[in-house]
Amino acid sequence: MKNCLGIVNLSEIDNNFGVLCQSRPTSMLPFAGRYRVIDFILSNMVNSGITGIGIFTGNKVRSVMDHLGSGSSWDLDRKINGLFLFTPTYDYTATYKRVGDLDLFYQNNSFIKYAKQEHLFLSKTYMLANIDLNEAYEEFVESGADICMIYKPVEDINQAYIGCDMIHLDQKGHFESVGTNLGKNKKFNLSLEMYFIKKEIYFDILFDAIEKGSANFLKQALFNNLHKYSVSTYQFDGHVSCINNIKNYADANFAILDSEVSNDLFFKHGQIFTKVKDEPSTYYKSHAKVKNSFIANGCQIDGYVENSIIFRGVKIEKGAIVKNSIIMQKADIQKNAHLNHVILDKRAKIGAGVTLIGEPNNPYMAGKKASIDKEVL
Amino acid sequence: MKNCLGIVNLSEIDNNFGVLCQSRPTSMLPFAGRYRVIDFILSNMVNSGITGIGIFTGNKVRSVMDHLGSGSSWDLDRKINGLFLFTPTYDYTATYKRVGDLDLFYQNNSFIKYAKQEHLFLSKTYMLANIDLNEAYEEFVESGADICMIYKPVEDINQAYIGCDMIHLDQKGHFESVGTNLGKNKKFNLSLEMYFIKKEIYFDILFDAIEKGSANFLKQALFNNLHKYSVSTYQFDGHVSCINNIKNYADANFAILDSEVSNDLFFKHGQIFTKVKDEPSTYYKSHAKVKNSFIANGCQIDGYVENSIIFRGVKIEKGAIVKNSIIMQKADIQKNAHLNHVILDKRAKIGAGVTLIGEPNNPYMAGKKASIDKEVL
Amino acid sequence: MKEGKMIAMLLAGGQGSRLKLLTKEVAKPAVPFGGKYRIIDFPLSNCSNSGIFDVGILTQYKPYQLNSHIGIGSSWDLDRRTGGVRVLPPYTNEQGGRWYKGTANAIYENISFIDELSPEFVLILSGDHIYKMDYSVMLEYHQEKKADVTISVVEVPWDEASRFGLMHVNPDMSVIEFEEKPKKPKSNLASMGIYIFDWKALRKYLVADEKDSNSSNDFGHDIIPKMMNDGKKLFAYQFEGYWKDVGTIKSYWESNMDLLAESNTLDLYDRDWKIYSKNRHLPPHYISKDASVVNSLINEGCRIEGSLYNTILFNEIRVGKNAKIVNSVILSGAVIEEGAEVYNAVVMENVIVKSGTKIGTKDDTIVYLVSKNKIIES
Amino acid sequence: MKEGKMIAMLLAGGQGSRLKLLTKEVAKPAVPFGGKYRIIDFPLSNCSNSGIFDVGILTQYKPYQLNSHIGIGSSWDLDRRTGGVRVLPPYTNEQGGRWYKGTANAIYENISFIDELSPEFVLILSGDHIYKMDYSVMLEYHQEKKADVTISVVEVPWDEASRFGLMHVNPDMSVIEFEEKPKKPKSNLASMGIYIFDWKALRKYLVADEKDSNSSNDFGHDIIPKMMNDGKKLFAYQFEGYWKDVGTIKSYWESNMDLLAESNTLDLYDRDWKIYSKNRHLPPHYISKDASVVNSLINEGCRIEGSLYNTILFNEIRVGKNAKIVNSVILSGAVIEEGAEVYNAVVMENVIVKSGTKIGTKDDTIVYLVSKNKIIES
Repeated sequence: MKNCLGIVNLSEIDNNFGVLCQSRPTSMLPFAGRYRVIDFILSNMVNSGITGIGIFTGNKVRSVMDHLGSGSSWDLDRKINGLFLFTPTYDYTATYKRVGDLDLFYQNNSFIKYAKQEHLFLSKTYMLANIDLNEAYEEFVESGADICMIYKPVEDINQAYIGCDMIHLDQKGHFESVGTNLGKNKKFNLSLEMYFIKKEIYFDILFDAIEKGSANFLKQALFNNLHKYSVSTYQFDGHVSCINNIKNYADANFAILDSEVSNDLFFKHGQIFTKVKDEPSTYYKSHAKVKNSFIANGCQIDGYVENSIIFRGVKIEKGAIVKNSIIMQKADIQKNAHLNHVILDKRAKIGAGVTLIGEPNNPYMAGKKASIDKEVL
Repeated sequence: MKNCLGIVNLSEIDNNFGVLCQSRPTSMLPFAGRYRVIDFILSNMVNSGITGIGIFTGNKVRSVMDHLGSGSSWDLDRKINGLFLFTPTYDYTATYKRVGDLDLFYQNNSFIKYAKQEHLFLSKTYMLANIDLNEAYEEFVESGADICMIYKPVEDINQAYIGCDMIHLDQKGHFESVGTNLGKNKKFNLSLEMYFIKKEIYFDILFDAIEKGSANFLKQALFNNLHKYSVSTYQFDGHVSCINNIKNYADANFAILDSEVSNDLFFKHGQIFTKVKDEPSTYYKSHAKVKNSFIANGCQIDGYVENSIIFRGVKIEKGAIVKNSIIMQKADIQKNAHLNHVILDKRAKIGAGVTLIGEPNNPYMAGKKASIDKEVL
Repeated sequence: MKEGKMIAMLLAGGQGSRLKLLTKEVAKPAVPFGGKYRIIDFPLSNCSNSGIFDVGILTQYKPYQLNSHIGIGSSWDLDRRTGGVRVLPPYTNEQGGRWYKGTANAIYENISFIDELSPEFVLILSGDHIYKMDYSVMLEYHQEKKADVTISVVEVPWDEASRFGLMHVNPDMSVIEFEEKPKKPKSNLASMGIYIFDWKALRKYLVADEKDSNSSNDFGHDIIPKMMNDGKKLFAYQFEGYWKDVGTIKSYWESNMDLLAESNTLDLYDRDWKIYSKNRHLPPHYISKDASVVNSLINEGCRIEGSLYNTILFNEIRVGKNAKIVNSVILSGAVIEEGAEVYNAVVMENVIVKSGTKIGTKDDTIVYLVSKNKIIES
Repeated sequence: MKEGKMIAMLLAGGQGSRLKLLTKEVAKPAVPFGGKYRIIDFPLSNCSNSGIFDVGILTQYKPYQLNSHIGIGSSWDLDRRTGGVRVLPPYTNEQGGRWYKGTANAIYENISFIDELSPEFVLILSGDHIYKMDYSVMLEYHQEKKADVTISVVEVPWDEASRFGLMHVNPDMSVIEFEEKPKKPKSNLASMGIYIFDWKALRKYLVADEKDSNSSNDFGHDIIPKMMNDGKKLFAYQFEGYWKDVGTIKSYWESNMDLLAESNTLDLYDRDWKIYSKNRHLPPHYISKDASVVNSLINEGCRIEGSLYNTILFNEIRVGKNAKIVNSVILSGAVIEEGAEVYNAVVMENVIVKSGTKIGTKDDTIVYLVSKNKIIES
């Protein structure tokens, strides 16, 4: 896939996540004990042989830079191609407020223009999957289409995909149109917001939208123009989790307790890479009792854990009970604390004997470095 | 010097440089054919054994990130210590405008607090020198002082240091006070704006200034409090160029045509490291004629060059004349063009036959990617 | 005090044949340890944590896995542009190839490597021991004592002392005598095989030693005694803390078990002195509703449905339902099938312990080394 | 077409004794070239530019400078966490040490290295030639032809053909016959010593070749003829562009001079196919008011006060006033003192050509190799 340049857009809606997205974008949400949401699409690209990747960071730059660094965890610290971060350029003389991401794409035009690759792969990060992009790319190239959209046929019983894009195919299976899922149909084709596009078509669409002032967002510009081009589709059938609100985020985490899901997500088309932390193995002490849980390295566990996702470096002391919860990096749960349906952000500290009880559809959440010493029921 | 943490502050005045600082801070100004101004203080630190360095980038983040990357050119891409970039945090809810850099230092407090080092080295970048910081540091540690200020005794015949800090010593050579040079005295002690300071004293000063609201800039806070602490000084005697306006910037470049200055700056206390570019050797073609010039790699020269500084990858075609000029990276000077007292920024293109003449004290300047096809006299 | 530059030379060429099958395919320093590491991770992490970034690793025996483990040194932050970690195997010149003859000869053959880095001090390390040590403190001691050589020593029980090279010292820690495995020990301070030399002095001795055809070209046997004879200043530096030579299967198993003891002093969770290792990109491990895990260490990528007690699991291990593992060390990729039982064992990489198999018993004092084809008792 | 994974194995163990003093201290691939490079930079940069990021470098003869040049491979963007550049020297196993016996044996001894990377194709390169080539195009050709082996060939003048290994081919480029340095050449297509093999097939031949005690374990002598005999599909891939074997002092000097010729086809300034090398941190060079520099290449850190014509200077060279250098190659750190004259010479590293010395004359046809102690004419 050396003829394909990857472009990841991190400017996603992040006001559905309460304290969790206070200083991080959706793409940097911790996931499955040791990952961030962005790791999946990055690893998919790297595993498929895309080695030139541009990332439009959005405004929460610090969090993105901390995680991605020079890209070495994904083997993207390269002289030729590699990882490029596009931070917003702050223009102090601007007298108008910018809306949307189109302007940013235009400003960083030259990166795409001067790249040698003739095709682009555009993606967001919140559709989490382990996908063989190489196969999709080959189909796209062979089809000769201008644009290829990746979708998955879903049956959305829990209405988890409300507001997502849905793709309509005609009877022959050819692309017909794309719209927004309002929940009327249970079965439909979910767009993964991953597109292959020919570079010249990308520029056509971008310039046209800016000159006409017809769109603020790249996706909007793309959809407005689909009728002009030949559009193909690629059907993906593996596991997809859509991280667009707290409920879906929690469900996506708990889903990996199912071994089929975890095999699919972590191994199906290659490994998922993330920033390396150098944690030792997890130490289960003499009072540890752990059931149906996913536990990362570097933990020291002496309490009871059930149906939970425990991130790296967490301490759970003797007598503590943790159920149905997501406990992020380096949280510290002291003696006899009791947590049920809780999401704790990094380095949260729960004092001895404290009880925190959330609801299945509305987990109790504590922010980064929160220190809770009194009971909350 | 593993007990000393380096802190470089890039928020310097950059409105004295015309087009050259449109999208870069002073610290990123190209210098001497292949360097940036910041390379000198970074290399000084690395050569002296400082391996933990925090950089407060100021607002022109992109330019800083492009040059520094992961820090690998300075061998600062490390797990333990290494390079840390502090970009401004944009707070969209802020209802007041921040003035000064003190707030930023306060926000990034924890970096310094949790570092293991007990001493700090604070520096700006615009005082360009090759200095043995290790020697200065040892004197500081042995003296037991709280703060050490580095200075150079200068004779300022050309009034190049107007507005710079000057340090007054008493008859015994001890620190007395620091003030601003208005040009009254030709001979004085120029402060290099490099300080060693004990970490606890740094915090005393920072917190005190914020609580009292007595300063907006860290330097201001420092100077306000000097009387409370024991202050030592370290005398530096090597070459110093002060890059605080266009005239000084041009002079600093031309100064290296003197072999004593170039030996001092490039070799005296270790090499100067910069971002690697992989340019081939410079090719002098059959009509090349070059006199008293500093020429970087990757150039192709077939014209006449005199008293000039030529950066990497510049092309000078047959019949072209370049005198008393600074020609930055990948500029393209076409046939029979004639340049005298000119500063060309990166990738500028001067068309065939074009004549550009500046004055010794007021060079003609062309910005990044400028393309000049008509004569300007 | 002015800091002098010190580089480390790590002797990693030994086979360690007493570890039997564990070193059939790899050199001893590459043997897995502690659920996640290889033995060499300890001296390498010590170097990195001590601020030593130039490390020459002298390899000879089956270096392939070792090389692939070390890679470019990025795991230990030793992937530096100049210096950094450098693997130094034997090489040929016009006179043909020469293998390393002994520890001192291995250093001698790489004099040009050391000269290029122009250090003031050279730290000699071996890749055989489990310990955490700040070599920069030892260097300060070396400089304070104005020693020509400083040898790190550790107190061992008197009844085991005769297994070690022992240092007989004055109250100021200057060395009176060095005895290799004496029958009647005069001291219980054992040499840890860690030396700091002034490079200039060592260089002379290495060159002289190479010319001496009677020499076995070994630090302990030749270089140190010669320096003693010449009246050079030798000091012992007493190390306090966990130190273990994992020379045999039994001591290998014991030192793994030490990590699970209440009295364990080798803190792997100390964030100020991390032990680094090559990172695999594996998901967290999964503990099923039927599992029981007590007093055990588990690494990434495992899937546990059985019960573990006092056991160390490396990565990607599967433990089936009703399987039982006690007092054991299970290396990467092994599978302990449903209902199998394993006591007091070291199970090697990718071994499958079939359903119904029982290795050892609850009250065993023997340690079992379980490979694909056979079980060795020690 | 589905891209198959290809790794490169670069044979860099040769001494290159015809280069005389130039290879006294370094292996041939480490010999400096073109003002800034070493010979090995060309195949390594080709790999990097062709998108091949797994490169095993087989070393044997005096690898020290080569190792230090390659480092962790960062200059060529080959410092990857897995794969990347890996130096593969000979090693020992239980049976003792074994040096590489021939080109094929060198690959044989590293089968486990290759297996771990599990490539579909293996590209065999040598570190002796100056050229720029996109190996990914050759791989496409190899796949299109469904070949078992593809051998890269270049057209050479008929009168020189008998110095090379020649490929006699059909119109479809399938190989009819391979002749090593024939007296009466049937073809002028010379093998460049660059092969693409299907790894599975090559692996079998390497194992069989190792068992054959009559074999010289060489690709050209043994593996290729055996595959021909077995009726495997061998194709020649014709390379167009600059290619030079720098086997002797004279051809070494000539290929350097080629860079200064008007007709030069080896474009070092092509930004889409950069030749990478180890970067030194040196300031730009300085040309004084008394100097004259025409048709020459100058690298960083030089200080020129004399006159240069048709000359290549490496880094950190000083040329004094009124010194004159014509048709020469001056290696790093040399000093040409005031008034000295140098014609048609290769001046080695750090040599000082004293004031008043005159080497060669204006109309010389001889090339002089100037070392610290003597001058060799060729």
